[in-house]
Amino acid sequence: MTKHMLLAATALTLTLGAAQAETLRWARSGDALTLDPHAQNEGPTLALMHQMMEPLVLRNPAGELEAALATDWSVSPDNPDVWTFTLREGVKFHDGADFTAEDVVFSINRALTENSDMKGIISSVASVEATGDHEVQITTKGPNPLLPAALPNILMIDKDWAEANDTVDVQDVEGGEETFASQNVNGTGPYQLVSREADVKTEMTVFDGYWGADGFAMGYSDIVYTPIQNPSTRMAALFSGEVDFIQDVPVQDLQRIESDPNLKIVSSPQNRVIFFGLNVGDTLVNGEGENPLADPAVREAMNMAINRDAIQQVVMRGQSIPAGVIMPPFVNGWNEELNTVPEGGVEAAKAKLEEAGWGDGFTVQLDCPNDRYINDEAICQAAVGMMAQIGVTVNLNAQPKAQHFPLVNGLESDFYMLGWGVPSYDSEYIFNFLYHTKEDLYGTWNGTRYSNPELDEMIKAIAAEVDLDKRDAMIAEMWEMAKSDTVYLPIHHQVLNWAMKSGVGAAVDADDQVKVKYFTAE
Amino acid sequence: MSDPVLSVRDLVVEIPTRRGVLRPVDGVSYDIAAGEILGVVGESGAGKSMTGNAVIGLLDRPARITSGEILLTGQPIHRLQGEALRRLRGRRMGMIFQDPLTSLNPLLTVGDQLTETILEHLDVSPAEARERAVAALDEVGIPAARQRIGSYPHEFSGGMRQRVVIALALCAEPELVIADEPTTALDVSVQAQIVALLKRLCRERGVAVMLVTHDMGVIAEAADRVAVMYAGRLAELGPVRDVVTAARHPYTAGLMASTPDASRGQRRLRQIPGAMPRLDALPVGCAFHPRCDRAEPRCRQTPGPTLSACDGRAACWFPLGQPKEVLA
Amino acid sequence: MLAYIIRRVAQSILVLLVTGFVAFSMFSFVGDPVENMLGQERTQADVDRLREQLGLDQPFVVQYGKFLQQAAQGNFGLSYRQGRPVSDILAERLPATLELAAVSGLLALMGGIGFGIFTAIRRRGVGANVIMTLSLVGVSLPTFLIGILLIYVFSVELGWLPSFGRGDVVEIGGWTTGFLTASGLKALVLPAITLGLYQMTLIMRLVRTEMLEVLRMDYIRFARARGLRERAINFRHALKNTLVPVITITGLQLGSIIAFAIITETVFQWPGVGLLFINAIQFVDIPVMAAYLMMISVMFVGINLIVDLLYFAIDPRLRIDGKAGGH
Amino acid sequence: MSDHQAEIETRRTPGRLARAWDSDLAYSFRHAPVAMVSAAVVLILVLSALLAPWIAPYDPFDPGSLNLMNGFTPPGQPNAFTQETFVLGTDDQGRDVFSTILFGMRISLFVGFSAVLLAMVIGVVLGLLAGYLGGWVESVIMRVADIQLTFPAILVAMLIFGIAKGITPPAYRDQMAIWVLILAIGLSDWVQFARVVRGATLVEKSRDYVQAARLVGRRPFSIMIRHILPNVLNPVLVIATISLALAIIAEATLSFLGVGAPPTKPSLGTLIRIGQGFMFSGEWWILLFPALTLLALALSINLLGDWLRDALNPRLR
Repeated sequence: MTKHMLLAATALTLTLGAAQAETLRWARSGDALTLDPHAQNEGPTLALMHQMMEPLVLRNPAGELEAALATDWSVSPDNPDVWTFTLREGVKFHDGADFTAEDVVFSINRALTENSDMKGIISSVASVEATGDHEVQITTKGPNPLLPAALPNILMIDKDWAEANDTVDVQDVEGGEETFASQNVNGTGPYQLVSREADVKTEMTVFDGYWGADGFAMGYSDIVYTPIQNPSTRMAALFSGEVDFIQDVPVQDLQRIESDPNLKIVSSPQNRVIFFGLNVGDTLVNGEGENPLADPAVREAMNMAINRDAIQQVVMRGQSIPAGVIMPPFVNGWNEELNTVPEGGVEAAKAKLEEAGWGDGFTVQLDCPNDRYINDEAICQAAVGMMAQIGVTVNLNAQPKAQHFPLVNGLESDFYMLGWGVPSYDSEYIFNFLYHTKEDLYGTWNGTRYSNPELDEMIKAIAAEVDLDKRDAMIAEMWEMAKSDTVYLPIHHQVLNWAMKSGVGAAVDADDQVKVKYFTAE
Repeated sequence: MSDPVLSVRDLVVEIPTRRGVLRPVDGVSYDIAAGEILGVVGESGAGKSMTGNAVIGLLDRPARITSGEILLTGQPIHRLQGEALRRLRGRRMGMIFQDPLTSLNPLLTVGDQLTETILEHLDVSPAEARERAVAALDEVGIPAARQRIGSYPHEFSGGMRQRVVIALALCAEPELVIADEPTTALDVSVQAQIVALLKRLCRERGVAVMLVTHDMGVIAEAADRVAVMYAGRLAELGPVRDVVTAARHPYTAGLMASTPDASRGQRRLRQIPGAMPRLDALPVGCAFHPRCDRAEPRCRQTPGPTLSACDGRAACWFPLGQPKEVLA
Repeated sequence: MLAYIIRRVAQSILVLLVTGFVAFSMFSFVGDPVENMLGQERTQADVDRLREQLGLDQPFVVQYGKFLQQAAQGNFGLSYRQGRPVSDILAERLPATLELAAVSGLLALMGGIGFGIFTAIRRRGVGANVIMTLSLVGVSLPTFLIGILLIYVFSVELGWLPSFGRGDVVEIGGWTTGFLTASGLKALVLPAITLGLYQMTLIMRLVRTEMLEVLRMDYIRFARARGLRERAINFRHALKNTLVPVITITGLQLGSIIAFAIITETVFQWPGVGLLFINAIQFVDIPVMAAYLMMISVMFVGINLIVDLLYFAIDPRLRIDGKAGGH
Repeated sequence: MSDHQAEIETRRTPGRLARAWDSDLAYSFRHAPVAMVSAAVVLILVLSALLAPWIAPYDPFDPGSLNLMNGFTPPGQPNAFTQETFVLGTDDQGRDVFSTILFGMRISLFVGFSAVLLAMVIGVVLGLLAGYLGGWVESVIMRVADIQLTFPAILVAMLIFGIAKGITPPAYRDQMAIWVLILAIGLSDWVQFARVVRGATLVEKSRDYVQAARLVGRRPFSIMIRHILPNVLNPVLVIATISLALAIIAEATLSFLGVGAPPTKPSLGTLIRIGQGFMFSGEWWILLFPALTLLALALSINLLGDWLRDALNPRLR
């Protein structure tokens, strides 16, 4: 009987027309951690929130900045520290309240509070003020030509709603109280929350008052979002037709999806580069005696030993782009020349090692996550083999990310895997976190002990450089410097694959951020 | 005279094993009349319990009856199986086991066990079955039977439990009761009471009783006739008084001499030398000859005679109290 | 009897404290929760501040003490991962696990006892031997593989049953149940089989062994000699005596069912406490891990106690002596 | 004793080997085709695991010998790039599946045997102590056994794994994993052994000769052990066999939860965990062959255990 009803319902939908009453059943490996847009700077959380909330400036699937809640923005001609944003008019929150400058001021300040996880992205913001009902001014600590690029993940919430529901503060871990905003949503986004069971299911339906109802594809009227952790189960759900669209597709299953006439794959290079970091300090963490990795020639030899093409073809099944630099391709500062991979292979690498006085090889431990990047463990395993071929014995220590990252950050690893995405699409972000000497605010992800005062100075200089041409030149010079020191061994750029029923029209987004409003349904 | 209650004719029980076929019961014949107690005596492994089990059809795999017949009031029952055999058990043949501690289901009250047996075999209402159960307990001498009917087996003493077992065996009024070592597991003081009880019930109800035991004292006390078994065969069969006072088979004589009660006299107790041979290593000739001080060459070469071939009393080529040449 | 229960409860509390202590000493090794709680752009100051807020800078003995103090008041803290009270999360997730455990436990018990009796009674039959051998296949492959194989066959290839989740659930007074909807019942099938198969094999073997032992008992021979029907002998006499050890082990196995649910729930994305626990481990969500282990311990200790009490109910011999059951 | 008897006696004392072959157990074995097939399978598998370094065409544990380009070669077909052929194909790292299975089985069996041995030693010792000493020692041991029994093995194993991993220096973790697995599985499995041994000890303790030894002031412990150990040999053997199969499966299950043997030195369980990722992708051999090997191994051991249980139980013969 159910089946008949279902058929009848489908027939009804078809007669009513395409855009109506289509449900997108969407699955990926993990659930959003919270519904509070400022509590967690984490992929799945932001991906879910982007259906229901919006930033001032959005990054569209093509990777370009697009006007969202702000229609226009510009830096003041007099003062490079002051930006003016003109807000979209006639925008409503899901509860019917109007979106105004007050809400922007409130949201950005909320995102800057100590308990907010987003404050790092907009740490350059000094203050925000409303200069009209639909205009705000943001003042930065020194000139920041890239401010708009920092805003796509800063989502706007309603000030009155937050105050009325006592949820002005972003979660309070110490106090042990659950916040209203972590369970409820009042945004301006295209979809509004219907129901949510954390880790189980989140249902959303189209928001009638959405300002962009006519401007976007809006192929789906409803979304059912389900996390499915086990990759085989997730694939089974797609193959059996229980879901329409999945993220986190295992690379080995792409072929079967492509050969299935009802399914398809949409892919794009991802904003994430995978690489190994090396301890360039004087002593090894795990091992005795002189640190061979302190010698740039040894690092160069190891770099040559990595057969990126083999990793790409076998481990990644073609779903990666071999990398010669730890920078995703669309980031400002990128050029094809930087991305060249050292030639020579095993023989040259061996010779180089011999030359450096390490011809008999040495032993080092490779720390690797096994639940973070695409095939992370398999890549590390392959690297163990490649290093063995030049006489370097590598002990693999693969473990969950929760145990891996503390090693990296605590300078407790000699050889580790790391992946890096650049939300700002600018090289500065990479230098700040990965190349600067490890300090309180800079080099926080630099687990290599690499310290180059000259580079450090330039890093601070580009932050304030308003002349973009001059800045780009400086960035190019910095990359030359960084690359010649071979602190990191780049592996590849990840390629994103989304799998879906052939009727789903989705453009894949380099940040792996789904925005269903751009989806078409057939 | 009408048919005896139980009539066993040339019964052979065999157990096929990898060392060949064993015969724990080999050509046994005897009758038991109503109201009569036949004692079956012998060392362990002589085949006495196996005979009892064969009669009631409870031989354990792979033992089986291969020839001979068993007649219950003239009807052959040795070929019966399954349902037909089950109907006979309890209803026409009862059995009493050695150990009252283990023969009662510990998780059911004695009343439950009695009534289920009565209801199984007699066409009575549950209420009446219960009355009969009380009566059965009363009859075997359980004091305050009506109160104790709801008790569990562990709440009775050993002797009382054996009384319950007897009540269970008799509650559906069978014609034949096989009592397999009913007193062996009991204290000496209780043994006599149980024997007396069996004897009384046998007389009162006219039940035929096959009393299997290794205790000559019990035989002397209770049985009317006695069958002595050795290595699967009947060695001697006759009225208790005759066998006890004037054994014809050397084995019986040895058995008497080694039993304090039966010997009565002041003579020293004597032992029979050696042990009963294992069934898989029976000697050629008479099975008893290695232990027999009267053994002649013939005994070593020719298997012992069957009872019927002799005088129906002792299966021996050279019975005691007979001239040696009688059967020669 | 009362004294016995009191003694057992006291012992149980001790067990809980020890379990908690062991668990806490483990937490410092599963990783650093702070890494997961802060985004890529965090500074060292953020890390230190959060560690201090969470009390992670203190020795684990102190953390444990604090946990106990709060737990005694029914407060298990906030989940690091979801920012919600742990007690709420557990309450939300427990019905899924309990329903799954109940169905698979029932399946294991009924199948195990049924097949166990069958294989014991027809010990030498072909059917019994086939069942015995086939049942071993179920314990000769790891559970996760069986689950995935079932999904492959019944969801992907045949499309009969769902591959993940609980289907539609109905909420009744804070308890969500999948028993009342067709999709909820369908969703139960594969996980319940996966989870119950292993236990069913164990119970079946146990019942068979015990039953064979019991069938050799004198009282069974005696029951036979009294001409009782096979059915009465097998079920009324033998089975009841078989049940005593079976109940003990089965009761204890209930604990295993809930523990093995961790794997089944992961494979089938079953939204129960097992999946929650796995997520908590990955995220180093200490409050959730601690509360889960505590809850499981309470459950196991409770089951242990109930099993002991069941002894008294089944075996009249124990009622008289009033001694501690069955040990 | 007559001549005959003597003759019988002499006839019945053949050599030790002949006696073993002639024993009831061997007889039962020769008449149980399932047991014979299982024993043959177990023997072949154990032997090939033991001889892996000599039988296996490749050494999958030597990372330097691997060529990643050999990855995903189907069984019996030449690799598209390297033209090399492998009987059972290769896995995602270009390892020969056949060799990896042999070496993996070595690890699975090593973990299984050692864990059971550990459980057996702990169980027998604690069982003896509990039965012999009685009193509070017995209460404590049996109480701990109860707790252990309620606490599911996989949780115990995860706890131990977590702690052991934490206190092991990272450099040794690679090798430690296997020892930790043994410890974890062994510690969760001793209770059955302890119960059986305790039971036998209690029976033996009440025997007259032990009481007598006590009366004359001798320490009956060593006498007892000599009597107890032969008595519990049969049940302990049965439990050990079944436990061996369970331990091997437990190792596989734990590897799914990420606490198994490391991927560079995989056990059968780790191979299956890795292989299940290729369930839908067409590289069926990466999952199928290790899974079949594990199934054959565990099933045969289980069947042997089943047969042993019935054959060694005198009351069931």
